[in-house]
Amino acid sequence: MTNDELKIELTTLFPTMQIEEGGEWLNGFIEPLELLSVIHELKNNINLKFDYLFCLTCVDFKSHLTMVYHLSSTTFHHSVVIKSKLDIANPQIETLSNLYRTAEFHEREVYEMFGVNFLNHPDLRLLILPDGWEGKNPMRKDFEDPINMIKL
Amino acid sequence: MFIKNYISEIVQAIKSLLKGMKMTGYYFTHHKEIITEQYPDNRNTLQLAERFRGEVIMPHDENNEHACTGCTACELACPNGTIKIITKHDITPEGKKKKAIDAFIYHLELCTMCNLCIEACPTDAIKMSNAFEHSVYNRRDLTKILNQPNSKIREGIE
Amino acid sequence: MIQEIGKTEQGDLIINMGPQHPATHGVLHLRVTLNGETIVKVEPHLGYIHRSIEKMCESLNYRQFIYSTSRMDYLSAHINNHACAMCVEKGLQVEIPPRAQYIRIIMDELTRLASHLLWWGAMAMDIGAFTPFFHSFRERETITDIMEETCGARLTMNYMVPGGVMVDIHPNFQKRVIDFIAQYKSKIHEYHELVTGNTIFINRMKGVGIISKEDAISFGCSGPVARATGLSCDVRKIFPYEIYDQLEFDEILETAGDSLARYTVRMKEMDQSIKIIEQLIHNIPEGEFQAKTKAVLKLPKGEFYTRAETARGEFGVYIVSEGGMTPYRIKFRSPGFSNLSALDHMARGAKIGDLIAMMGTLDLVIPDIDR
Amino acid sequence: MLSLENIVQQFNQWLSEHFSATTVLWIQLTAVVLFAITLFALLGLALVLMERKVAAYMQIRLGPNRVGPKGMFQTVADTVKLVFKESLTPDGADKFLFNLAPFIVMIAAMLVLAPIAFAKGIQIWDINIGVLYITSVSSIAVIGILMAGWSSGNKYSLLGAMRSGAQIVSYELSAGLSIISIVILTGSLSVQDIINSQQNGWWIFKGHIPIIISFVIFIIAITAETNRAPFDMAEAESELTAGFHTEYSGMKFALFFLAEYINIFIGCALAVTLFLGGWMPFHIGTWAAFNHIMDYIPSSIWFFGKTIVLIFGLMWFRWTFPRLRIDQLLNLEWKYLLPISMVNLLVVTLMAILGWHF
Repeated sequence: MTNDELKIELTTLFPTMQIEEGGEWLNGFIEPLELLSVIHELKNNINLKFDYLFCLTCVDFKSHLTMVYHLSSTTFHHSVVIKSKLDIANPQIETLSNLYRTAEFHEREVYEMFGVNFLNHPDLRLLILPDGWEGKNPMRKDFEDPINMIKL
Repeated sequence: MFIKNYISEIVQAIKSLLKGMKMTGYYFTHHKEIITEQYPDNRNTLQLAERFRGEVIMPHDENNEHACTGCTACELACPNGTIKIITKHDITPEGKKKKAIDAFIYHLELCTMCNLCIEACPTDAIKMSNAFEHSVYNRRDLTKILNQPNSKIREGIE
Repeated sequence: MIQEIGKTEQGDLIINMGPQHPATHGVLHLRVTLNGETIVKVEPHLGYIHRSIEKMCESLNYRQFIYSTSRMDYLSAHINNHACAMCVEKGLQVEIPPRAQYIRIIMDELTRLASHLLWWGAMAMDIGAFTPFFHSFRERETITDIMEETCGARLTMNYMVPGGVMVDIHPNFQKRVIDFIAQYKSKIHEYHELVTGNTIFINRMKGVGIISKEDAISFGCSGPVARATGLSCDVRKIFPYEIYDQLEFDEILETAGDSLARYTVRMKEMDQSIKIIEQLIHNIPEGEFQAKTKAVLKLPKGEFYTRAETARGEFGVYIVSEGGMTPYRIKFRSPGFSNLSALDHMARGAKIGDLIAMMGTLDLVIPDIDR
Repeated sequence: MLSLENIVQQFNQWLSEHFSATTVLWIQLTAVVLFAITLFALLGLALVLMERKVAAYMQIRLGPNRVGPKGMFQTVADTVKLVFKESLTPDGADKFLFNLAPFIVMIAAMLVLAPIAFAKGIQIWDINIGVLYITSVSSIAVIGILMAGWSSGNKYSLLGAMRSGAQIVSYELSAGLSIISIVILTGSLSVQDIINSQQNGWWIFKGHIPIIISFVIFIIAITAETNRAPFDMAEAESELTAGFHTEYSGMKFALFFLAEYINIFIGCALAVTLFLGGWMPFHIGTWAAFNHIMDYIPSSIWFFGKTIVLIFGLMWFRWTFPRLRIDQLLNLEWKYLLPISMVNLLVVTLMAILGWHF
């Protein structure tokens, strides 16, 4: 499906979704609370079949965090980007690990790097950071580590 | 039927094992195929690729002159802060002030041989050398000053 | 977590495989729960060589950050650099000269070959055969020599730059690649004699670490791991980049989804890489090897994503640009990370020896997982 | 002719002429102990070097070539290094058993040397149940391995030891059955008798196909019993780091290492004794001249030569094949080797009763 057809399909399915064009793929902005229902529909809709979550990440825009989900379909080979803005003070969002099992690892990475709390995640522990890590989340823009700075 | 399968299975298995043994046996008897390079012994005959990136050097000609203008393009291009250029102001015979390098400091211990500084250099003052035996006993020895003492910039390079 | 070694409540034995273990190829740490020799659970613990390359890249400009991606999946260094360069080019909207495209693809395929050759040796070593390692390194050495001659480095080349390649190919390049193809063709049958046909090997691999197509999709597997399940996911075919759409090669698909299928896919992929190189090496077009770009690259505000097929699977680069000289946020989607997440699912109920075979055929490169 | 047999006899004669019977016994015992230890050390050094060279050539590399001419003294240098290395005992280990284990493995290997005939008339102890003695004493080694694995307090060691136990116990069966097929044909358990019965031809030639089958099974079984690849389950360095000797270092590790090679030597020596005529020279039927030339080669060279050839075979296996999985290893024994050797034993028995062999 081309981007234009996708846009029509998405606007009919999700009237609340704000769709942004311009890039290679469509960007759909949704509220964090809608995430699970939207993605569930995207995955199971017979015309869309977005069954392959190939990238899950988070971007820190200082005022807010944005969760970015890159979805593609292994049958139709079309892709879409779903984004959701999170509150920076208390970021939390529903987990996708029930729909895509790869999300389990990626969400653990985002959890420790950005401090996003994934609700109903089966095993939300530190994955990369050492056990007993205290302090800020390293990938946030305000993270500073004066101790391990390399000096010349 | 069962017995036949059982036996043919064993025969096939043994055949496949013998095939592998034939190959290792071939290499055991054919010592010409040995590819070991006896490194420290063959140092004199060692052929390194001419483009091999070992470390950054600054070639000087016979008049102890180099081509570095001190423009710091390499310093900006380096992703690791490997290069540090300290400039001074020379006074030319005509009495004009001219910028020149005082010290071209190169931290080999930080260098990843990415070649970006060489690409950035507008005057081809630095290049990569083939030297690869960099081990020293003291880490400080890896910090090098590339311009030779009392060296000057070559005439005509701006 | 690491402290509570010993036994579980059910009396199962917990062993820590790694971070220093011969079969984990680096510093992967697997916390394996065992019932006798049978695996109950595998929990990967990562981060032993996490360098936070994504964070580092936020302070490097668009020319500089590419070198650091060689240090992620160091066996596919060219392809990682290629993906990054393509992503920057997408942002700059630069046309790359055809000569650069040809060189890039030849280099990519040589890298893939080198990576698969190393995998072949290391996988054989994991399951107890030592000799294949040295035999595969003989061929890999030829490739690294070719790389050294043209790129100046053997492993972390930093050869792809935005706009093309850093330097033109060495005059000997074509001849040496053609020689290598001949060498490869004369030696590959030995690989099959030594390992592929071996009955012990087949028994070790067949039916081990099965993953279904549905699970492969769900786990986000890519590369040979996914293609072994029958999932068509070769980025070179589905989302062709550079001139891959003009080339003739097959996407190798197997259906069994076990370790043997993954092995077969990789072995056949090597032949396909040779086929691709053969199509290109004789007719590299003359011309520029690098498009003209500005000295300081600035990407327009926006988001750019490119994917490339590395030896391990789909590698993605996601750049968020705010219009400055450096990326605002960069994310590398590494194939190993997703493939590793399927390990627990594959390994349950298998033996310790099987776990080693699975890790061998997943072809994990730890810096790629840890980034 | 100056042969080892004459030297030993003359030495014995000289001893009994000059000393009392008790002193002679003591001197003989000392000589035997010295002989055993020297043989041990020499074999260990030579076999380790041989293994490394064989491996190197199969892997298209040179192998050790720095210490001494062509790297001949590499193993000597390694031994010196191992002797001076600190022997660590882990805190969590059962210290007594941990330190005892290498010696048990070593002593078991040493004891087995006793009934082996190294050359014509050179045998430390001509016991009349020699073959039975070898099989029974060599299985003591598994106790040492289990001890090492258990007392290390390391889970990898424990797994390795348990694997080793299961493996050696299983493969003992088919090794035993292969030995019995020869015992049936010769009617004796004595090593001397078995070798003498091959005066007119080695069993592998005289015994038709059934004996060839038992020979192959026996070789597979000794590969498994000595824990060598493709059956190196107990060590399996890519799975269990180093198996039962993970925690050992220095000379204690060297003892395990040495014992492994001595066990290989003993296994191959036994195979040579049973199937390849021990120290008997190679004879072809009625070719008198050829046979006469063969007789000129000293019997000790015949024995060691044949053993080295078999050892080379084991090394060839090791550097060619991948490792089996533990359940496949036991399947191979219980589903293939054991049934085959049982049927084979029946055939051999029939053959012996009907006198079909030469």
